[in-house]
Amino acid sequence: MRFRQAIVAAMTDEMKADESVIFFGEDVAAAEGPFKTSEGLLDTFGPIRVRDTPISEMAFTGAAVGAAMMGMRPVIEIMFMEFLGVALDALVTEGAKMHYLSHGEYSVPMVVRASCGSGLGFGSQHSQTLENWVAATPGLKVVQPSDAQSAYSLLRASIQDNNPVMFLEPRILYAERGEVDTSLKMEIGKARLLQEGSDVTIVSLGNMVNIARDAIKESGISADLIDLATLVPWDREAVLKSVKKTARLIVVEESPWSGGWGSEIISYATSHAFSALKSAPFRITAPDVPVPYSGVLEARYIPTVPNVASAIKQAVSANEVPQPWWITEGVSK
Amino acid sequence: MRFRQAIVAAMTDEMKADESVIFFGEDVAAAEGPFKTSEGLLDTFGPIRVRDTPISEMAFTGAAVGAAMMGMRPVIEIMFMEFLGVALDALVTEGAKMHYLSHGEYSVPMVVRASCGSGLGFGSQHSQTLENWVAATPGLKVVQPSDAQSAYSLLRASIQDNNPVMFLEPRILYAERGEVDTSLKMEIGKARLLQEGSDVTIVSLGNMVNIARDAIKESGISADLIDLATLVPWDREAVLKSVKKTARLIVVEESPWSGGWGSEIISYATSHAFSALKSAPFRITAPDVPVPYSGVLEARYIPTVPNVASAIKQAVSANEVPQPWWITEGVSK
Amino acid sequence: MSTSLERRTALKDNELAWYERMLEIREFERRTNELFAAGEIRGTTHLCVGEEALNLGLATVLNPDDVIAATYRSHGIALAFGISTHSVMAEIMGKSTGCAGGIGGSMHMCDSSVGVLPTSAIIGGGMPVATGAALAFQIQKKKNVAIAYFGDAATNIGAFHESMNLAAIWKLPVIFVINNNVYGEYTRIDLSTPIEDLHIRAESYAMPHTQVDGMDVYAVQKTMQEAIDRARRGDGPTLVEAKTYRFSGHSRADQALYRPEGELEHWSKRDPILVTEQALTKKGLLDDAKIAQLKEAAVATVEAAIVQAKSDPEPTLKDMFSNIYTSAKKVG
Amino acid sequence: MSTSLERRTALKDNELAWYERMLEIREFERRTNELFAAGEIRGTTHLCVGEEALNLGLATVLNPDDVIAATYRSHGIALAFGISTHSVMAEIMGKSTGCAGGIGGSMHMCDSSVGVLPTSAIIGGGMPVATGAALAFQIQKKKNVAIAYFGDAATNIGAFHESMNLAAIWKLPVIFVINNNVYGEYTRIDLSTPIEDLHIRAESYAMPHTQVDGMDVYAVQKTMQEAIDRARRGDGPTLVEAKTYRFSGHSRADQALYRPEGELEHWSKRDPILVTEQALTKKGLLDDAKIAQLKEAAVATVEAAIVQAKSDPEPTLKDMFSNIYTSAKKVG
Ligand SMILES: Cc1ncc(C[n+]2csc(CCOP(=O)(O)OP(=O)(O)O)c2C)c(N)n1
Ligand SMILES: Cc1ncc(C[n+]2csc(CCOP(=O)(O)OP(=O)(O)O)c2C)c(N)n1
Ligand SMILES: [Mg+2]
Ligand SMILES: [Mg+2]
Repeated sequence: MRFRQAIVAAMTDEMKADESVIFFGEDVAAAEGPFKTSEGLLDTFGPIRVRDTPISEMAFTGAAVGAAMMGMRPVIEIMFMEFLGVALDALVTEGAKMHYLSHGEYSVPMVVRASCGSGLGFGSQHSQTLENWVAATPGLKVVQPSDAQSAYSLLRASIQDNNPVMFLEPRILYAERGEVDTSLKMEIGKARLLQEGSDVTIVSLGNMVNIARDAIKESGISADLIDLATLVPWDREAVLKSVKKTARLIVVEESPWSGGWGSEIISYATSHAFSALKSAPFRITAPDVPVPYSGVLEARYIPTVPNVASAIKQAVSANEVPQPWWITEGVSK
Repeated sequence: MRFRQAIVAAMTDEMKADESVIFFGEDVAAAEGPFKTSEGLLDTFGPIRVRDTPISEMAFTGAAVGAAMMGMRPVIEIMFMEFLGVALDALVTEGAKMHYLSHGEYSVPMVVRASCGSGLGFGSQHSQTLENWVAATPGLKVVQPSDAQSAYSLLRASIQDNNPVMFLEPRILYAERGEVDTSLKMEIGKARLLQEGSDVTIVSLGNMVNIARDAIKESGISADLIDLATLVPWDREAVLKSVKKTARLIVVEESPWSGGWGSEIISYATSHAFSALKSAPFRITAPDVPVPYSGVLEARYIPTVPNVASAIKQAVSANEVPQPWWITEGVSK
Repeated sequence: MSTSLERRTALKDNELAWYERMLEIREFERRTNELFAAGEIRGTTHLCVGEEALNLGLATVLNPDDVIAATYRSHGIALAFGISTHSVMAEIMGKSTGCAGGIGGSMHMCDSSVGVLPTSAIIGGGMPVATGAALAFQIQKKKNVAIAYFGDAATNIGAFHESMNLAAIWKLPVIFVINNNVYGEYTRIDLSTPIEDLHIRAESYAMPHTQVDGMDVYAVQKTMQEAIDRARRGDGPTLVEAKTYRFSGHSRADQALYRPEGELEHWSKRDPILVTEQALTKKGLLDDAKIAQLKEAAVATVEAAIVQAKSDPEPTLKDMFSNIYTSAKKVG
Repeated sequence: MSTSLERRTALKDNELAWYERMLEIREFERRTNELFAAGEIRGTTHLCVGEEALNLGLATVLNPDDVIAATYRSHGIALAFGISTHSVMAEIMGKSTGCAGGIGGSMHMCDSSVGVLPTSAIIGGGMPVATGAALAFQIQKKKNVAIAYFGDAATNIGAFHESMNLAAIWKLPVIFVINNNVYGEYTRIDLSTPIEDLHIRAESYAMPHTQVDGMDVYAVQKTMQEAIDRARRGDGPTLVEAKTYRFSGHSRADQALYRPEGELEHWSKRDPILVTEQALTKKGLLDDAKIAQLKEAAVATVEAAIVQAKSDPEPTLKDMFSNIYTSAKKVG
């Protein structure tokens, strides 16, 4: 099934299993979601549990917090991750801290689904991944699937989790197809070792996992490919284990060169597996620019397969850290 | 003068030098600021240029963007950094992208001042540093002074900058005194090498710079102390130069263990000075918890001088990465 | 010692108990102010002197399983709703016996047994939360109501607008209560807000609205009861503007020197303690001797709470790491 | 080729030019839709079919040094305000000759020479920005006005409320214009908003407000002129609700199948092109032959723009790295 259908399936199965699961957001009910990620939900579960909201991200994100505290399990949809910029308070400063502030008396089992990422020509205000807005938030979990299977299994796990979960959906994957075994459970906080190799550990997240996979193939290098899947709390054990085996680490990410999530991985792994490292770990990222609209430019915004492949080769064969393409191609410093 | 007086002085000097500089925020005019960071400004510059706003962070942050585009140089005050959670859109998604989106036709010379940080018993919604909300934002600069001198010189530089600048003021420093040479200019993007040594590079920011300084003294270790001062764009050159000299790197930060800004420094330095490193670089951070109110707990929230000192010693004498205190003391994993 | 729930239930149909609770709040705030000045309380405090009748009016018409999302100006709400003087004082002192284990502090009161959701220190933070609690009640077919309780100046924040609209369109059992105490921090409401009667903002959402004398506990009860009935009937939200006055400064050491001359004196005549005293005296429930006796009792209660809180244990380092995340999976 | 400013000035006192511009916009949107369907435009587009009279009404009463902060539904505003068909089409096609260099796309039009601030793709994004532009005008003692232009459904976002209040309390020369085209995405406004006449929300800010037939360019001009005069006089902001209808779907390939039966037909009678045609015919400025001729001309203009835009160069990689930050220090 398609990635977006996996979302629908996970929602459907959780809503069937537990009638405290409710769902709301802009145009998610009657219109079945701007990206068709809620096809059939209104029909199946009715207008009490599946609701269209006014354009009021602050109110409906905060409403999810309140409803969760009163025993519901709300899932909400933030159409584009950027829209959380008008509602960050409700999730990060209220929702994520309620359990702590109530000394454990209330919990907040809610999921904020948001589409994210570039590649579709939506321009600079509708194309970022923005993990940094939510990453350093004790009390919040952050999940990002990379294919239909993980979308299905991780969304179910997120809805079942008793904590607030930010669930980031790479928009470019919605139409992608993949096998989905609905009996397969995945745990939040566990990385997926997608392929095993000996010479380098590649850590990635979301759609970049797919780029990394193709790049590994193109490079011909034997690599561990780790799909982090959960960014908070991320699977330190899995990454350390792999790095200690391969002695090399590369993170491939869609976030900007400055401030992206990959530094967290490199930093931790370096601190804790330093002596195991044969060469310098490094990140392959987007550049420090707003996402451009133009198709030719946007195609270069995210790390490309050839770029990642050649970086992997250089890292393994020469133990070198490649310069980002914008430096080697002389377009920026 | 006190840190907060240095803020007042910088505001005064810039408002005198350029009448397009205006200032607004909640209770900044008649009441002269909740932290007395605008003493005398209303008296000196009058109610047209110095204004109290309604409690509407979204509107007045966005209004600063619009006023800046029309030729003013607005400075606004966000009383506690957390309040940007209701206004992030205006700064990050509108303000920081306007120059790009207008293809260079408009620029946005504005400064968002916000107090930040823990240590004063303001509880979990009024005590964070939250650099992660703004750090990965191409188009925005992020500055954080560590003493009265840098508060003065960097605020002036920020107001003179033609780009939007997020200016983070460690609240706990407002009452601290320090020498201020008003003729001293500091550049955004340049780190301050506060003391020189041979055995380790300590990189820090904001109030943690002061903790790091005391800790270095207590440790008796010979260290370079780098006050980053600007987080975006940070001074990669200064850090690399120092690390290549000392061969060791420690970042001391107030942000949480997961997702804090320090990973950016460790990651970049590791990638680019790997072979120079004698031992594993590491971060000393706050734990992954919301800031607790209790005085005894809050005192342990930020890295303490003894903790940092012993970490420095362990790093230099044994080339080891110390465990965070919450692990060694057995209170958390 | 009585539980929060018992202290709440004790208010039922007991007018004298309302008066006693108001005295307790007043004395609590007086002492809190002293302790802050003496450096025995850190951080910040926001006193609710002048708002006691409103606090009691709410606590007495709501059921303990109704909920309220209030603000940092939280002591009066906490005490009126049933949390003990000791538990509130211990919280303000950051002790492990506090109602939030000393983790929250003055701005963050909480007690699920009497429906006090963690109070928010962010303007507008509680409004969507109350709206969501009401959504849960609606879906669960419970007859409960949720209260969003906030200040006059908070009516200028975006979350007010969004929450009111959402509550109206979904006909949720939530009541938005403006505690119009005339000031937002150091700024009179007329300097930040171009209208005088804040409750008319409900017109933007076709929501019923009204104004009430927040100094008169009976008036508050009557008005709130109507709104609560409407909500429980399924007829949706109401906006209630209660006119009170902030007799103290905004927070910490604020002396409120920015008050226009005569304003404080004017409002002093409507001091809710005075107003209640007069009403109860007229009803024959109070006389001067009784008043003096109850005031002494309040002093003693609060003093005892302070003594106990002071000697209570600090939270442990483990407490700092507790309640960040809850058990990973739902039960069942 | 004429500049944006020339194209703007050409509208002055030239009723026929308004009609021609409306035809141009209509044809532009028709072709944009086709090109999107054919895969020649990527991302998304939001058509403004049905809103041409409103677009022209604004462009003709504002001065070129007034400014407008509009939304992603931006083509009509851009064209009416003077940006050329070529430059708008090139932007939508992501070409370096686009009004934002191909960096912005369909949702982000901009031209400082005619006061078109970068349009925002975030609901509510432009309202505070317009408010701030008006603040600058007020401080600079300029007689300019700023327009915040947004949709009906955008009146439910927090920024609407905050901006209106701020503009009112500071008496800023800003006019909030609701383009009430009946829908927010796929949802009729009555399903998200509990009032019918959106402009009454101005009462919450003691702000003058009015409703106008957005299908009638003369009515728009008259209403806007009053608001503009008020603003230029220093008497503060106005909320104007223009009633239009979104003849197209929301965006991309939306067929708007959710419309109630008969609605489209009902509004078709008020199609702004038709309304203008009738008015001008009555005035003797148009007849059937002239109409046909002008329509053909619009087709030709747009076709020429498309042809040129298609053959225009793509932006270079250097363009991607330009205009992130501007020169570090102010001049002088
Ligand atoms: C979003 C946000 N902005 C600003 C503040 C700072 N602040 C705390 S209390 C207050 C005044 C609130 O006034 P009002 O709503 O009338 O409530 P009162 O304090 O009078 O009870 C302000 C501005 C805040 N806590 N949150
Ligand atoms: C904060 C935010 N929330 C949601 C959206 C998604 N969105 C784009 S257009 C739209 C509908 C807006 O309707 P309206 O304000 O009536 O304007 P129209 O599109 O009809 O011109 C929505 C919900 C957004 N861009 N920004
Ligand atoms: Mg108030
Ligand atoms: Mg609309």
